[in-house]
This record gives sequence, structure tokens and C-alpha cells, in this order.
Amino acid sequence: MVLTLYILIPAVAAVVAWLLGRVDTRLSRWTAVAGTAVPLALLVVQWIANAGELRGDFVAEGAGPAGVAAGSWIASVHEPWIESLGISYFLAADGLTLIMLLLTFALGLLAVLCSWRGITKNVGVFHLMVLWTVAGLAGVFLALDLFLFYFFFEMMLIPMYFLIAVWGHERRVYSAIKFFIFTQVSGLLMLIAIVALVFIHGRETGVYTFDYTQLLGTSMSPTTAMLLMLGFFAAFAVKLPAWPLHTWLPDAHTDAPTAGSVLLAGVLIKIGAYGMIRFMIPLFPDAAYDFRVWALILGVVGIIYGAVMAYAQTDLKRLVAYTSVSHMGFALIGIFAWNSWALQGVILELVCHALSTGALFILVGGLQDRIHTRDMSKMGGLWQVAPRMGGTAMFFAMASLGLPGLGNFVAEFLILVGVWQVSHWAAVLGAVGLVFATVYALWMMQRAFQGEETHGLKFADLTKVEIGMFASMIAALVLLGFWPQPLITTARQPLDGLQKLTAGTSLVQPQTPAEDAGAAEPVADTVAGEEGGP
Amino acid sequence: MLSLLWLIPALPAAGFVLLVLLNRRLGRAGTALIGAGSVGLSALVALLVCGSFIASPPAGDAYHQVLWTWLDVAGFAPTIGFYLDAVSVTWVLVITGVGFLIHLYSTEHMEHDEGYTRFFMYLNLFVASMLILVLADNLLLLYLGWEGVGLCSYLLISFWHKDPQNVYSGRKAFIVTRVGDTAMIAGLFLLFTQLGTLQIQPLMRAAEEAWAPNSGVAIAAALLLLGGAVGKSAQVPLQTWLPDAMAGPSPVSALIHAATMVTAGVYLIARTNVLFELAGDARLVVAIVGVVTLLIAGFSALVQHDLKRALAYSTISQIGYMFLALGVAGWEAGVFHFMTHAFFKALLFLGAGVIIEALADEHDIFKMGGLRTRLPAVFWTFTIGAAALAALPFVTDGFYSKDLIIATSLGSVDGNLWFYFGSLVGAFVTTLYSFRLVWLVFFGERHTEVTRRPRWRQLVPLYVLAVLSIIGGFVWLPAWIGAFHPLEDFLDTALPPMEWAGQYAHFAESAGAALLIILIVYVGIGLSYLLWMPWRQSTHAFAESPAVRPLVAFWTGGWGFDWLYDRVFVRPIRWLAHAGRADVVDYVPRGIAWLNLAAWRGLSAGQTGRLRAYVAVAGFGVVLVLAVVVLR
Amino acid sequence: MTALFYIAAVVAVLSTLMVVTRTNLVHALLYLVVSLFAVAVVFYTLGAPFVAALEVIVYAGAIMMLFLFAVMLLNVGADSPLRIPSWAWVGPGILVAVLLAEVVYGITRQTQPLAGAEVGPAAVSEALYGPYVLGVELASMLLLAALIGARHVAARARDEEEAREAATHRGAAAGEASPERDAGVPGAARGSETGVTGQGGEA
Amino acid sequence: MADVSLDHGLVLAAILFAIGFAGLLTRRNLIVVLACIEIMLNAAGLAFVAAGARWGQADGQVMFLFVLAMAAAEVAVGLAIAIRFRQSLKSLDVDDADEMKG
Repeated sequence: MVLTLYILIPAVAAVVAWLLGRVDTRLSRWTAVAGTAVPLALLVVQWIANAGELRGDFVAEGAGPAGVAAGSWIASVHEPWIESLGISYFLAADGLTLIMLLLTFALGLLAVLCSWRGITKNVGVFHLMVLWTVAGLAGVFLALDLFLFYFFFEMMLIPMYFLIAVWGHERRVYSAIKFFIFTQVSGLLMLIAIVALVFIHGRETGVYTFDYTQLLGTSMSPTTAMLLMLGFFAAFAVKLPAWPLHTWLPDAHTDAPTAGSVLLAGVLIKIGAYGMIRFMIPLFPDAAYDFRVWALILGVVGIIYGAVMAYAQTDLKRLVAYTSVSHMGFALIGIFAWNSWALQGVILELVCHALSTGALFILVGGLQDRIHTRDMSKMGGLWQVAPRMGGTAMFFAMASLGLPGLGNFVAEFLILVGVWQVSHWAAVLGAVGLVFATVYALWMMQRAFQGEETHGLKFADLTKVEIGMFASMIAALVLLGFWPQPLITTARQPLDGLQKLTAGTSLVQPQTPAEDAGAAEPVADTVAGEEGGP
Repeated sequence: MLSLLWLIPALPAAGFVLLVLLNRRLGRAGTALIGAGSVGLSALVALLVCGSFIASPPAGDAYHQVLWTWLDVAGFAPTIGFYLDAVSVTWVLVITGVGFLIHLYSTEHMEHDEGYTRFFMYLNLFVASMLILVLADNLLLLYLGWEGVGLCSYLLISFWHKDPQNVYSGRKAFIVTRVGDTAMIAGLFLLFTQLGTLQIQPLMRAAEEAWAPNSGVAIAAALLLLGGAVGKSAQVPLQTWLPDAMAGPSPVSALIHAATMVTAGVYLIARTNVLFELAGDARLVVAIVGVVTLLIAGFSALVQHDLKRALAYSTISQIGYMFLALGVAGWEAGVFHFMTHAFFKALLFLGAGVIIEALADEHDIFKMGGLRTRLPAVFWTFTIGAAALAALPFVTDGFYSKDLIIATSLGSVDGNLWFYFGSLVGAFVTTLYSFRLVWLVFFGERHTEVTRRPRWRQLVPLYVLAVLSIIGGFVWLPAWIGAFHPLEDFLDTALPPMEWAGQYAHFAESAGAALLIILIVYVGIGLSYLLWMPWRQSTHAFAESPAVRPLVAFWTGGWGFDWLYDRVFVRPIRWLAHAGRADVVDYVPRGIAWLNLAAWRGLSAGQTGRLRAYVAVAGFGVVLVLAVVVLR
Repeated sequence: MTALFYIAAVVAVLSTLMVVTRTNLVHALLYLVVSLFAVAVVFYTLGAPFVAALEVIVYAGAIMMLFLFAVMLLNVGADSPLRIPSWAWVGPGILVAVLLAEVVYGITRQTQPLAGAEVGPAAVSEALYGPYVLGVELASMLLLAALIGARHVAARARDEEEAREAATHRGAAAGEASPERDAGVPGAARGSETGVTGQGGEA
Repeated sequence: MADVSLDHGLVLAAILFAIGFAGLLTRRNLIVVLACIEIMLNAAGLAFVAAGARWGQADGQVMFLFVLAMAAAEVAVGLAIAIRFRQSLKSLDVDDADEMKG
């Protein structure tokens, strides 16, 4: 039941905030805070209450594919919805879901907070849109019925479209439409794949259902599987965004209001990674294996291309947007490496990237509110004017280049360790991407914050609210950098379960090198045998 | 007592956190107290811990303290843990000791700088990271410290960030070292995948068991680690960042770019000596890198005009000696030279800092001169440092360590005549350039007036380091003087002992070889006196003569490495980035949109609004349909 | 009777040709009357006397009256293009010739004789109020709609003209010294302009 | 009753229709255009009547009646538009009415 609340509370709060917005904008803002903070608190309570279960203290081994998937839910709701089509209202949560929900609500809260001053137009409607996006995102992460998933997937698109198109910057309508078309077209491809999958499964077993747990393990010809997987891949690759499909992202991020950018970079694009982990690869493991080389190539190209493009930008926000392309390249190669290290790394990357890039967007948004430009050629020397802001920017720039001691490093290291098992070259090129990350991060710092202040800019340093937001994000990143274990433990069960689902397919290889040095040799042989990748 | 180990890096880290949190609420005194005090406390704790370690060595001659498990994913479980053995003791003592002296010096040197708190913030973070680096019990934690010191190096080089040139230098340092780190991190992947752990001691044991000597995978792993070491220690081919790094404040140059951080590569190789023992070919590469670097940098140091750049090149050159020592399996000699070098090079940089401060930020040695009487304390200490750098026999620590390395390069198993001659030539060049600085700066005509004199907080570190530069070498006397070598005995507990087994071992160890070195040093000093004291004009004219000038320019520019990298890497990438700034991939969706637009334009052009045209088109349509229907 | 059909046909064709080629509008309309009469004769020869009568009464009578009234109302002549250069007929001529050729070819591929029986008004009326009664209702609705529509369109035209006249009047009166002119009239003009461009944009 | 075949009647209708169509394409005067439309409608009616005569049925004539009603309606509205057209454009040239171009 609590799962429904995660969707319902923001959705209801959205309407309340909208109505109150006509009366008093402050009330509207506080309602929006409540609409994200209350589910966040609920989530933490649930997390703590289920800590033992998440650690896997008393979960029995599931039998069969569905059992493995269903065995690790800590909560679920399963009500029939449109029975004649096999569609049900099926929400379930495991550790993975909790992490994604945590991101959703935390970033949603930050999005509301960072718009406290910047948004003055149609405040009520603005919060309606933000909270509906949050509700839709929560639905996406909770839904396990493919139809329901698609429903939420499309639902949160619309408020996001309005966020960009109404409260955005210069080319907002262009960007909003671009974002919408990219996501919509690819989403339709996924819908086709979903429906096809349901029919193939129905023809085979006689049961027409959209239930994810039942659809697992549907057998089909390799060509069909590849086509269907590509349908899913299109949707998630656009969301992620993977390399050649990324071009909506810089535009959308640049022109979105700060809250929109935070939600986009923090949560929305994470759907791509989440969807691949949860749905695409477990449903089509063999096709994913055949596609692996291409995915790795796309990922690596994305890492380096995004970084080089980021370096070339003059618009600060656009630069940050391109860093997302680069970082999500890591997520892509990590997902397709499909082993524990890489997947844990991907989950950590999602969280840490949300924090670091979200913070950078908030920072850039704050800067734009103050000096009314994002053009770095009009900045320079801002550190002198606002040292706190400079220090904060330096911290998140370091996070973005993967400095050890911050969560991003742990994530990227784990991903690359995992990828190394699959392809040495992809791992090495990914590591080279980190060098490029250094180049753009330091370049950004120099253009915007270092140097002599020559434009006569004078503005206030960070406000208390901003300091609070940044301090919490910094603390979270440092904590994850030195002690990421809570997240790893939470994600372990689901990830192990998902890997078990694909056991017996070509995707899963023997891994887990010996704990001690004595048993090192067999591992060495395995890996040496596939040097150079698949 | 040993259990206080974690306090050593924790104290400077706490200092850093305090400085960040309190920042502007602290006055200069408070900043100095926290900044220097935390490192001073850390040095005290280090003395206590290391003292008790030396006095009563724990079992296995090493102390291992695990604070917590960093992360644990499918068998990959690096810890946050510290490992203390003879090697890390040496480094910890030098870092905290020299670090404290430099902090003390900085409280005075930086006292009029507006970024006073920021400076100590960075410096404390540096010391903490460096201590984590040398105390880490696994390679991932080592890498954390490794990148942490890289970050601090960047922050401190570009400390005066109002000048874009300084920021450029900082960026260059960070990026070039990160290129090396990419190789290193790939090495970590390889090691973990092959051996299943990154904990250094188990890893070394596993490598010994699993890999045959000189097997391909061992060489690959060693070379990848070497990549990181080369970057951090500014060795060929990644040495180009260090001369530019002199843009930072002088204490930074002393602490980071002379005494500690740049020797991290030496530490890494010494720490993973088992791996390099296995990979003989990789060790050969280490030695070659060392020799080539020490020669290249030596000649560059000879022609610099900037005092700090000259010292920077000499640092590169001296680290080349350490690499040479490591490459010929003279592990302990490398560590010994690290220690003595930390003393005298920190001394030289601190002295240079005072001189530059006294002359109102004048860096050019040809505009100095005659400072012997104006800054006597600096003159004496700087000269002691220069003498140690030049390995002035018997009375300086540099003599003992460099003599040991030169002897090892010939007398070790892997030693040969090439390395020996290379290191001898390097030693000769070293004497030339080190005393060139002394002659040019302290003797001759005065060109610039002294505007400021150092006070005790700057002088005390100079004196202490000068004393250390003299006595630091007595912990390991060569065999032909006497059998006094406590440092060797101590290091033997953690490193393979020195082996005098080569073809020329007997000669290398003898007093005869030492005599050759002594001769070279004296000749060098004498020649440098002649060149830059009585013959200064003609030397200058010679350097300016058309035949020699290109060579001098080539050496001054660091043998064209910057030029090469600029053409091969920087410009193409920058060009690519700027050519594709508008995101070439976006042309595809934009092209699709354009096609739609064109189709719309074409169709709407048919909408003329003219009734008769519409009727005519309808008529055509009817004709066509009828043609199909009727004439079928 | 057969001859009558052909004679009437020839008359109809010739007079129709005159309708579309005359430059004098009244002449053209009179030729149209001739044409309609001729067609009425054709109807008669085809055994449809009722329709022939309607043709004369409604078409040649009522509808042509409408035309002539319109011509008188509009005072056509000065500003309307009535003279057509002969080259303008070439393109339409070819198109129409082809069309005609196709149709005639299609029609004459097989000949069918007529039934030869006369269908009188009674039969027509029975059909009209029998199976086609719904059509009749619809036709009446159509005519009503046309009536209202025509009235509406024409009346709006008159109202607008009156309004414009009034506006010019007021403008002229205020023209001496009042600032109202600048405030009022151009504003109205701009309003109508934007209305027009708005339509254009939507199109 | 004339002794003609159906196709002659239809050919006559076709010729009248073609002439009307040619006029519609060529003439620019709105009144003449309306007249041409009348001609074409009339031709269509003729075709109905001729076809009805082929079977000796009343249906063709009924259809003609509907055509007639439509023509009347069309002319009424058309002429009203002509008046309005004249007022707003000061012309009766159909080519002047090209505001609806894309």
C-alpha cells in the first residue's frame, strides 16, 4: 500500500500546490516541499524497516525465473486493472527501486528548493508540473507491469515538456519539442516491442499478460529477440542518452529551468539505465549479448565524444549537459558488461552523477539568476566575487572528473573493473575519457571562476538555502566516496537476482576472482582466454 | 602506540576540514595555528609511532591497521587501512617533518597574501593525501591519495589564479599526470583481474606465486604502474609539467614539487618492488627512463634563467637518479636518495623563496647577484643545499646517497657501463648547474635591491634543513669509510637488500670508484667557478653565439617536448573540439527536420489562393481518373 | 421530335458558347437564358415535360432574375475584367477538349435506346413524396440555410459599409484638432490588419 | 418523344459541362464564374434526366429537382458573396481573392 502512496502523495500535493498557488505562492512552495519530503521520509522509514531483508538475511532462494525476481521484493501491490488485456496494477519494490526512489524524491526536493527564488511566474502551475514529474518518475521505478511502466514513462513526459516550454530559457520551445519528439518516437518503438512481446508470449503459453515476471524467459527466435530488444534499447538509449541519440539532451538541459535540469539530469535520464537493467537485459539476455560489442562502442564513443564536446562549449550549462552524455556512457558500458562490479558501479554512478551534476545545474542556475548569462566568455574571476560559490564549483568539478574520495570515483572504478573483464579496450578508453573529463572540468573552472574579474560583476555569494543544499550533496558524495557500502548492500540482492535470471545465457560469465591469492590461477585463465573483448 | 597510526593522516585532514568550515571566521593567527599546528601534531604523532616502530619492531616488521572495509562487491573488497613498514616510515617521517617545517615557513612567507586560509587549506589537504598515499595498505587507497595530491598540486600551482598563466600551469600538471594515472588505473584492473585483490602485501605474494619471472603479464602490469609513476614523478616522457609547476608559491614548490609528491612514483615502485623484481624487462625500462631523464633535465637546468625553473629541472634530474637506482634493483639506494633529496631540495626551494621574496618577486638569476652580504643566512643555507645537490664529498648528505646510486648503477646485477657513465655525466652536470646558481645569485654585482629580510619562522626551517642536509647522509656510510649503515639495516626489513653482484661490483664498491666521483665533483665545482665568476662575460657570449644559441634554446625549452605534445595532442584535439562544437551528430535530426520543412514549403507553395488554379488542378485530376477508368 | 432535339441541342451548345465568351455581362446572361430555354426543349423532347417547365420557371426565370439583380446592384463594368485575351483560352481549351474526348469516348462505346415513354408530373410527384421525401426535406433545409446565409453575408456587407462611412465621417469631423483621430482610427485599422494576418497565418 | 439514343443526350450534357468548365477556368469575373457553375450544374441535371428517360423512370427527374434546389441555393449565397466581395476588394476579379494562399 505504501508503494501507491509514493505516487499518490506527490500527485495529490501537485494539485494542492496548484490550487494554493492562486492564493499564496509561499503556501504553494511549502506544499511542494511536503509533497517530496513526506515520501522521502516514508522511504527512509521503509528502508530502515527492511534493512535486514535488503541485506538478504532471511530471503529464501527463489525457484524459477519468476521466483528469483519475485523473491526479493520487500513490498508489492498486485491488483487487476484491465483484465481482458492482461494488464494489472503491479507495483513492487526491491533495493534497486528504493535507490531510484530515493534519487527521485531527494532530487525532487532539491528541484523545488532551488526554484524558491528563480521561479516567480505561475508558481502554482510550476509546482504542479514538478510534482507530477516526480509522481510519474516514482511510478516508472515502481511499475512492474510493462503497460503500467509505459504509462508512467509517457506520463512524466508531458509535465516535463511544459516545464521546459513555459519556464525555460532562450530556445525553450525548440528544445521542449525536440525533447518530446525524441522521447516520444523512441517510446513508441518500445511500445511496439512490448506489445509484440506480449503477443509472442501469449501465443506460446496462451496467457496474454503484461506482467514482467511472467514475461521473463519468453523464448523466441534470435532475430525477433534482437528486434524487440532494439525497440527497448531505442527508448532507453534516448533517455540515457547513448551517443548518437543524445542531441536532445544539451538543448533540453540548457533551456530548461534549473528545476527541470536537475530533474532531467538527476532522475529522468536514469530511467534509461534503470530500464536496461530491470527490463531490457533480463527479457532479452541473448540478444543483449549479441549486441554487446555495439553497446560498448556506443558507450565509449559517448564517453569521449561527450567530454570533447563539453570542452568546446562556451555556454556553462551546455557544458554541464555534455558531461552527462559522457558520464552516461560509463553507465552504458557498465550495464552491458553485466557483472556484479559493473552493475554496482552503474547504480553508484547513477546516484553520484545525479548529485554532482544536479549540484552543478543548481550552481549554474544560481549564477544565471545573479548575472543573467551562462556565457563563460562573460564570466571569469568569479571566485573573487563569490569564493563560496567558487569552492563549491571546484568540488563538483572534481566530482565530475572522478576524483577518488568522492562517490563518482568508486562508481567509475567499479564500472571499469567490470568492463575490463569483458573488453580491455573499452575499459582503457573509458579511463582515457576520465582524462578528457579533467580537461573540461578544469577548463570550466578557469573560464568561469579563475582569472581576473574584468566584467565588473558584483553579486551575492551563496544564500543559506543554497549552502544547505550544497552541503548535503557534498556530504553525500564524500560519504559515498569513503563508505558506499550501504548502497552496495541495498542493490546487491536485486542485482544478483537479475544476474541469476540471465544465468545460463551467454551474457553471464564466470567472475568473482578468488578472495585470496591462492586460487588465483583459474581466474587468470578465464580472463586471459578472452583478451581483447568479445 | 602504533595504534595511533590513523591519527597521522587524520590530523591534517581534520585541519583541512576545520579550515573549510571556519574559513573566514579565523584570523591569520588562527589559520596558522590550525594549518601548521595540525601538521606539527601529525609530525609529533609520526615521531612517536615511528619511534616505537623502530625501537620495538612489531611482528613481521610491519604494522597493519584496518579502519573499515571501503566497499565489498563480489570479492572486490579494498579496505581503508594503513600499512606501516620501513619504507612508509621513511616517507611518513619526511613528509610530516619537512611538511611541518614548510608549514612553519609558509606562515611567514604567505602572511600578506589574501588567500592565506585557502593556502593552508590546500596544504593540509595535501599532507593528508600524501600520508594516505604512503600509508595505504591497498592500491586503490594509494590511488586515492595519489589523485588527492594531484588535486592539491593543481590547486596550489594555480593558487594565484588571477593570472591565467598560473591556472594553465596547474591544469597542465593535473592533466599530464592524469595521463599517467590512466595507465596506472589500467594496471590496477589488470592486477585485480589476474590476482583477485588489490591489498598490496597479499597482491605481491600472489604475484610471486602466480607469475613466472619476466612473464608477459607481469611486465604489462609493471609497465602500467610505471606509467603512473612516470607521470607523477615527472620523468620522461611526462616530465613537461614540472617546470611550469613553479608558478605556485615557493613553499609549494618545496613541499610538493621537490620533497614529497614528485617522489610518489619512487614510492610506488619501491612499494611494488616484488612486481618489478618479477618483471626484469620493465625494470630495465625504469632504469633507462631514469638515465635519460637525469641527463635531459640536467642539461636543461644548466641553461635556465629562472631560479625556480632551474631547481625544478634539477628535481627532475635527481628523481631520474632515484628511478635509475630502482631500475637496477638498488631499492634502498633510491629510498636513501629520496630522503636526502627531500632535505636539500626543500632547503633550496625555501631559500629560493626567501630570495625571490626579498627581491620583490624577481626570478631571473642574471638580475640577482651579490646577495652574499645582504642575505647571509640564506647564502649559507642555500650553499649547503647546493653543495648537497652537487654531492660535495663527505660533508653533505647528497654525496652519500648519490655515490651509492652511481655505484649501484655499475655494481648491481642489472648495472652496466652505460648507466654508470650516464650517471657520472649527470653528476658532473649537476655540480655545474648547482654552483652556477650559487655564483650567479650570491656573488658578483648586485642588480636588484633587497627589500625584505626573513624572520625566524622562515629562518628556523632553513637552519634545520641545512643541518639535516649535512647530517642526513651519515645514516648510511659507504663500506670503504666504515661499517655504519642503520638505514640500510632498517630498510632491509621491508625491501630486498642491496646486492653487489655485477661484473664490476668489486670496483663499484671500492674507494676508487668513490674517488672518481669526488674528482668529478671538484672539477665540476672548479669549472663552474671559472665559467660563471672570472669568465662570466665570455661564457655569456659563448651561449649567445649563433652556433650554440639554438642548442641553448632547445635545452631551455626542455628538449622540445612541450612543442611536440602541443602539435601532436593539444592542437588536433582542440581543433576537433572546436570544429565540432555545434555537435555534428545533431545534423542528422536537424536534417530530418529540414526535410520536413522543405516538404512543407513545397506543398504550401501550391496553395496559391487562386480559385481558378484549384479548379484547373481538379480538372487535371478528373482527366487522369477518367483516363484510368475509361481508357483502361 | 427527333429533329427538335438536335436543333435544341445545337442552340444550347451555341448559346452556351456565347455565354462564356461574351464580354458584355448582360449579353452573356441573356445568352444563358437562351441556353436554358434550349435545354428545356431538350427535356421536353426527352419526355420530361415537368422538368422542362421547372427549367423555364426556376432557372430561366427565378435564378436569372437573381443574376440580373446582382448585376444591377453591383453596377458591373468599370472595375471587372470582362475582356479575355484569346491566348487565355488555349490551356483551358486543351484541358477541356481532352476531358470531353474522354467522356464522349466513354459514353459512346455502346449505344442504348431511350424507353420512349413520357414520365409525367404525377409520376415525378409520387417519387418525390414517396421514396425521396427525405431528400425533399433536406433540400428544403438547404434552401433555408441558403436563404439565411445569403441574407447574413449580404447584410454584414451593408453594415460594414455603413460603419466605415460613419468612421470616415467622424474622422473628418474630428480631423481639425482632436487627438482622438490618432488614437481611434489607426487603432481600428491595426485591429483589422492583425485580424487578416491572423487568418493568413492560420491558413 | 424524340427518337434519340441515351448517349446523344449524355454527349450533349458533356458538351455543355465542358463549355461551362472552360469558362470557369478562363473567366475571372465572379458573376460569369457563377454563371458557368450554373451551366455545369444544368448539364449534370441534363445527364440525370436523360438517364431517367432511358428507363422511363421518374428518379432522374427527381434528381434534377434536387440539383435545381442546390443551384438556387448556390446562386443565392454566391451572389451575396459577390456583393461582399465587391465591397471589400473593390473588384469582381476572382484572382484578386488570394488571401488564402499558403
